[in-house]
Amino acid sequence: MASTLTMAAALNAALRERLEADDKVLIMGMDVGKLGGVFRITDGLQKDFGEDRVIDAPLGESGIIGSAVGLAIRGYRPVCEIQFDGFVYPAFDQIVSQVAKIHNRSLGQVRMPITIRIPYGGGIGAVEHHSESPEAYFAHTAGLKVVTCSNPADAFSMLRQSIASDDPVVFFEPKRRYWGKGEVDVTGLLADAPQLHRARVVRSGADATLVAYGPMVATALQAAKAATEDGRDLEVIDLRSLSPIDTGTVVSSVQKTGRLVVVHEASVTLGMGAEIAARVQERAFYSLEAPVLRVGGFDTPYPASRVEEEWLPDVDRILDAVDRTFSF
Amino acid sequence: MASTLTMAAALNAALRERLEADDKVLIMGMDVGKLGGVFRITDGLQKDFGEDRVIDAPLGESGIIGSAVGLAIRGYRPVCEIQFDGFVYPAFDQIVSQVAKIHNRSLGQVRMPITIRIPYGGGIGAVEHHSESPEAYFAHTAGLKVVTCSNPADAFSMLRQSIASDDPVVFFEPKRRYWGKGEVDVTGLLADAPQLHRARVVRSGADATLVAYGPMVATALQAAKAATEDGRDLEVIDLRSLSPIDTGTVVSSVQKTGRLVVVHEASVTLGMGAEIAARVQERAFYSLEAPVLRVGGFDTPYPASRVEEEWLPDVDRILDAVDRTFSF
Amino acid sequence: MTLHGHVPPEPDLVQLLTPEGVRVDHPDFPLEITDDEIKSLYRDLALVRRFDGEATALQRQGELGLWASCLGQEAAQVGAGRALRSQDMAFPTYREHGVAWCRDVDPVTLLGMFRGVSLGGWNPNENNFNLYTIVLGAQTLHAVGYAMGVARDGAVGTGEPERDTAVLTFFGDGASSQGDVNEAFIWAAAANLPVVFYCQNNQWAISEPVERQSRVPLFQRASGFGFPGIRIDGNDVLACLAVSRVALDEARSGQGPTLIEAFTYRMGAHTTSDDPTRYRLSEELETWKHRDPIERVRAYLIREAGVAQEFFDGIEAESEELAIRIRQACRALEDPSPLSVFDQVYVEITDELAEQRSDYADYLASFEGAGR
Amino acid sequence: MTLHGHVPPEPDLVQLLTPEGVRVDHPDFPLEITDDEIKSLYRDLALVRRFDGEATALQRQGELGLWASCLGQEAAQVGAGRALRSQDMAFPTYREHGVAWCRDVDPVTLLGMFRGVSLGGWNPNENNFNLYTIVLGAQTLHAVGYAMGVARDGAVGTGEPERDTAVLTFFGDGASSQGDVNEAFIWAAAANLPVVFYCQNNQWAISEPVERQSRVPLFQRASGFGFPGIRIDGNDVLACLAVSRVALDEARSGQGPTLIEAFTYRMGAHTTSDDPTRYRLSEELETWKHRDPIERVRAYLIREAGVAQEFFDGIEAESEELAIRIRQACRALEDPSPLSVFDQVYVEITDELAEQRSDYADYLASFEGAGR
Ligand SMILES: Cc1ncc(C[n+]2csc(CCOP(=O)(O)OP(=O)(O)O)c2C)c(N)n1
Ligand SMILES: Cc1ncc(C[n+]2csc(CCOP(=O)(O)OP(=O)(O)O)c2C)c(N)n1
Ligand SMILES: [Mg+2]
Ligand SMILES: [Mg+2]
Repeated sequence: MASTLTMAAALNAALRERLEADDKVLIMGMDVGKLGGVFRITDGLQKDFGEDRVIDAPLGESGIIGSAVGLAIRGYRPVCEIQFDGFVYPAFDQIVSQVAKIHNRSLGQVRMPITIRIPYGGGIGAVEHHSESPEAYFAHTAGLKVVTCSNPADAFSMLRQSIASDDPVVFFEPKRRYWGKGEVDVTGLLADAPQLHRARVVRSGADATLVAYGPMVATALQAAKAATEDGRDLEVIDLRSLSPIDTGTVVSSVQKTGRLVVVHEASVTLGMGAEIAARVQERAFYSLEAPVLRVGGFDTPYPASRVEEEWLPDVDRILDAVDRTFSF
Repeated sequence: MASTLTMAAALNAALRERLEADDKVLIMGMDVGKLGGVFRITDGLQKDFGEDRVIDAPLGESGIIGSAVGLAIRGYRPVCEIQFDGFVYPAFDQIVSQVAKIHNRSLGQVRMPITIRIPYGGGIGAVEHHSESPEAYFAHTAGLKVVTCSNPADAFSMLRQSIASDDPVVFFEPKRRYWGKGEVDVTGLLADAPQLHRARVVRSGADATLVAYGPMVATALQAAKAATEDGRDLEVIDLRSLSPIDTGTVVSSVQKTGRLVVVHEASVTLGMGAEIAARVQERAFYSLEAPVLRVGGFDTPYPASRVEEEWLPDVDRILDAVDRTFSF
Repeated sequence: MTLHGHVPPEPDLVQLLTPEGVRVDHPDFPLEITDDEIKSLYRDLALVRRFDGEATALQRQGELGLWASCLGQEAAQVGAGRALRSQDMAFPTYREHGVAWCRDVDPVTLLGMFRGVSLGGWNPNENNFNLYTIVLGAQTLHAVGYAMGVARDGAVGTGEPERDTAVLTFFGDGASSQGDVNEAFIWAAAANLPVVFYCQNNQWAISEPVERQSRVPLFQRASGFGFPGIRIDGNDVLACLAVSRVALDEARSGQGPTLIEAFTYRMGAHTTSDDPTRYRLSEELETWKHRDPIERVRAYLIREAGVAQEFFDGIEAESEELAIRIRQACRALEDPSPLSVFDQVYVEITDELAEQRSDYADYLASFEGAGR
Repeated sequence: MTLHGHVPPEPDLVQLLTPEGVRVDHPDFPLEITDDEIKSLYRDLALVRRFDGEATALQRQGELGLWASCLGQEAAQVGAGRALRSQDMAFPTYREHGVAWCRDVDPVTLLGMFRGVSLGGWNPNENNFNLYTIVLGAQTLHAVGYAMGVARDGAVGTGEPERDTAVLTFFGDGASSQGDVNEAFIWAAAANLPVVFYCQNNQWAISEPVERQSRVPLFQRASGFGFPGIRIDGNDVLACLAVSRVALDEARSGQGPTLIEAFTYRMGAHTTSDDPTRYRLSEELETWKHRDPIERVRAYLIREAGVAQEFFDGIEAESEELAIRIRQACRALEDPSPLSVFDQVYVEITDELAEQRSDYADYLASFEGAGR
């Protein structure tokens, strides 16, 4: 049964569904209780599931992730909220050296079914540390899975799948898309959802491929639409999973179109675009009619908000890159 | 005046020279005092410069880097030692959100001349967390500079330059090469040293290019030597600077050879090789006769030491990749 | 014995001016202060409140992206701020507008950060007031490092009033749970550094009451690390001033760190993005209104010091002028140019960043005349 | 008043067995224990020391990459380990071989980690003994989380001895400076969790004496966070047992966390890679030899309990057997296969990792017969 929901409501519905389905699921983070989180993603959950399942944590990110590890050893399935992208770093050690590695360290005898939700990305006029895109740090870390949604339906199904996953998942939520609406089948079975780690062709096209994820999917689609005015038919792929990467879907597209532009908000250097470019040039070497181009944040700290619109990739910058791939 | 020194001794000499040259230079870290560090890189320095210039810190990495930030604001030039690669993560927040960003946050009014020395890499038969290669995390972080040395002469000059730099530098030391010897001009002027952020062609060749850095330069050179038996003449580049990257030197080489293999110990996905591949395919698209290939650690946690030799790139795996580039 | 039998005594709350505006003496913290000085403190408090209120208004008008109001915490901030000597260094969070005021940082500069024209943009060493630090607790370690530098510079315990230097660092009740704050305690204690840790316990960390962080008063933490902690009435500017002075003096003279817990209340929302009605009762606010930090000084000045209405009118007029000035100046703040994002990432721009800059400049130029 | 005037009293050190082997009573911690039970503790201590010594020898012989000896800390570990009930969970560092022993973890499994055939490889839930954690302090937060689970499972304060569960976590004097340990204190106190924090203060963190971390005794930290802390003679297995029992009991019954500081000494090097002659005086070791944790139990058993030589000979023989067994088993530990590195990274291998695995398998196969 499909309803029209905002992404925020879809995420909330997914959390609710998981809390109901599995009493080992716990939610923890700063302000996730009465307040329902600063973005209201956990709205109403503490009221309905109690203070020991929706836990307002003391104010330490390392504590949140470190105690999630202990809960996982005890058989729980914690869903941790990091309030904003730029505040995940105090927990970096626990994520990289513990969450990502304990299953391996135990030779598979302990599982770390921890979901780490991180609202990320910019474009909301915020102060420092509230607009970053740290996904590449996690995608470079073996042992973690990293995913991100671009629309309410995926938000709902991917978050449920992440919580149900026996591996740790870093779940990036594109905060500037929280209030966008879409159709969500809130009664859908978990098993029927598209596979968590598969990319999706969200617009098929013949002339060039755009790969985007999270907040940039909508922008890429707009660019594709605008490109039709120039007579260009762009294929748009929503990557969805950043680790593992569904390289096959991207490569197939490039084999068809011969041209690829990767778009993300994170700084270009060593961003996801680097990895995708490296893989595609390796696997589709003879299909490429132009080099893979990247459109991303510049290699600077995320700037003051009054200049963020210029810093962030937008339709024009994407189209400029598309133009450039056609000039090769 | 050149002397033959181990890399460890060269680093020690560089620290000594900087402590002598500038009384704002301080050394801080765990066990850097009487013990001289677990690798003896700071051997004898506390004795000669005193406990307030060579500081045995309480056991918190965040404390070490966080207090270095305060010292920098007060006009000091701290050189921080992180005991092993895998222990830098508790300081990740201070490095990424403070060290890297304060100069920018202040619109250039405060400088962060902090050097963070990190012994890194594997091959020494160590237990977990003692063999990692976390350089890509830092190279992806705008505001930091990241360098690594492969030989004693560079160790000496690059560490001096890093300490003298007004920007923060993460200085990666290839621990398994600490005891390798080389000629070092310990009386050389800082100003005469090769530029810190320039790569170096360490072997020139015509048929294919190997790019390596830190511990893998020696391995790449061995591979190049072995390749001559197959009649292949490989150019080897020591990247030296991981941020910024001297793309020009790599591209020029590829324009000549048409083939490129990048080698590092870090996991391949989103490792330095990804960025180099992405840049090279963009800038030398028509020169490439084969895709850029990457040889690195697998996308797994660094393994138990009894299997590390298999996990780490070695001459055979490099030659295998070279073979593959010739089969395109 | 049971290990858990011991019940700690209820803490004292150092108070020198009651909510009713009555001066009381504290045996341990005598404060010699003239009525003129109290008038000057009143002026600080009133102007800070006005400036803060104006900032909130500017946010509502869309001129700022966000504002973190210090409403209710003016005394805690002005008391501490006025206890500093010019050579002392302060390390604020994101809410110490009252301290910034005491350090002569132009309010408009602060507004620039919340407007989004910069990420801070002032020079910490100009007024000895560090940049605002948003990541909770990080600045306490910066304060520790700075204090290490002070100690190494020989600027502690010389007895020279212009030379001996203390460092004052702020953090909230919530931030006290961050590892960094605790590491800062450890470093400061182990090396006996001249740092005063100033915790404004405003009862709330966004929606979380202080009980989520601790079951005992926060000032008590210090004793565990081996240095003194004390709780003061954070709505009493005289207590804040008096105790901060003692702590800073002791730091300057080489006696090491202190933790001051200023017991106060966040009378407004966490920030302009927050809606406190979701998590706290309005009665709580009512209770605290009776302890307003400014009213009690006003009451004292009127009732005990016989200050005439003209004085208050004067302050009112000055507030009005201040508000007008900052409103205008805020609106006039220019947006940074798109290309400025490449500046000051490094002391000298790297080749690769210079290339990005120039590519982007070309790109921007391509729209010129193209009617973008 | 000066803030810095207060001098804390010297701490008590709970002791029930003197270095000379004389039983003493402590008013607060009576311990009812039979001589047979003390003999059993002696056996633990002796076998742990032998196993630990054998591991050091194996490292010297090149069979292990590294060994972190617990020499001198056997009483601190066995006392705590034997206070655990089977349902309790222990979170060790990398040095708690004596606790592992008490939890029936095969010493050979531990050796496997130091040999480098695995990164740990045991199942924490099998013996309720977590994997060794090398990153300092990280495990204290895991203990806190586990204790949150215990509390949620209703396994606290029911009064059922088989059900009520406590969590015991270890860390060193050096690790006490890590932010994580302090966050663990905060969480445990705020939620009144059934965790006992057990700090083995062995006086050294590699080359740094404990004074680099704190100017006051470490047990004192707890009071700042609002729970009890106590210092015990860590070389006295009876004191360690008695106080751990009380603390664990109080945790199980819902009275919340405790910090135990076991005052002991690292009699050997930090690890086999370390050379303590560079930083500490041999006299120090001599002093501590007089406080040896095993000698005093032996002296007690001989002098006060009249235990005959045969008992000690029996233990000696058992030690010898143990040493032979683990030596042989250690040498027989097989190296992991190169392809095993891809296993257990994820619960189910990802497509991309499966591809790396198969490419690597092909690569390895290409050498077969090629006489590599
Ligand atoms: C490391 C980190 N995590 C989360 C946040 C988001 N955040 C901003 S303010 C705040 C509450 C802080 O409360 P407190 O320390 O009591 O200070 P107050 O805002 O009450 O002045 C939180 C959680 C942050 N800024 N930094
Ligand atoms: C986060 C981190 N930093 C550094 C290290 C390196 N290291 C290993 S043991 C050790 C000293 C620990 O001392 P202490 O906590 O007293 O324990 P002990 O070794 O004495 O048992 C250090 C610095 C580490 N393991 N983890
Ligand atoms: Mg607060
Ligand atoms: Mg120790």
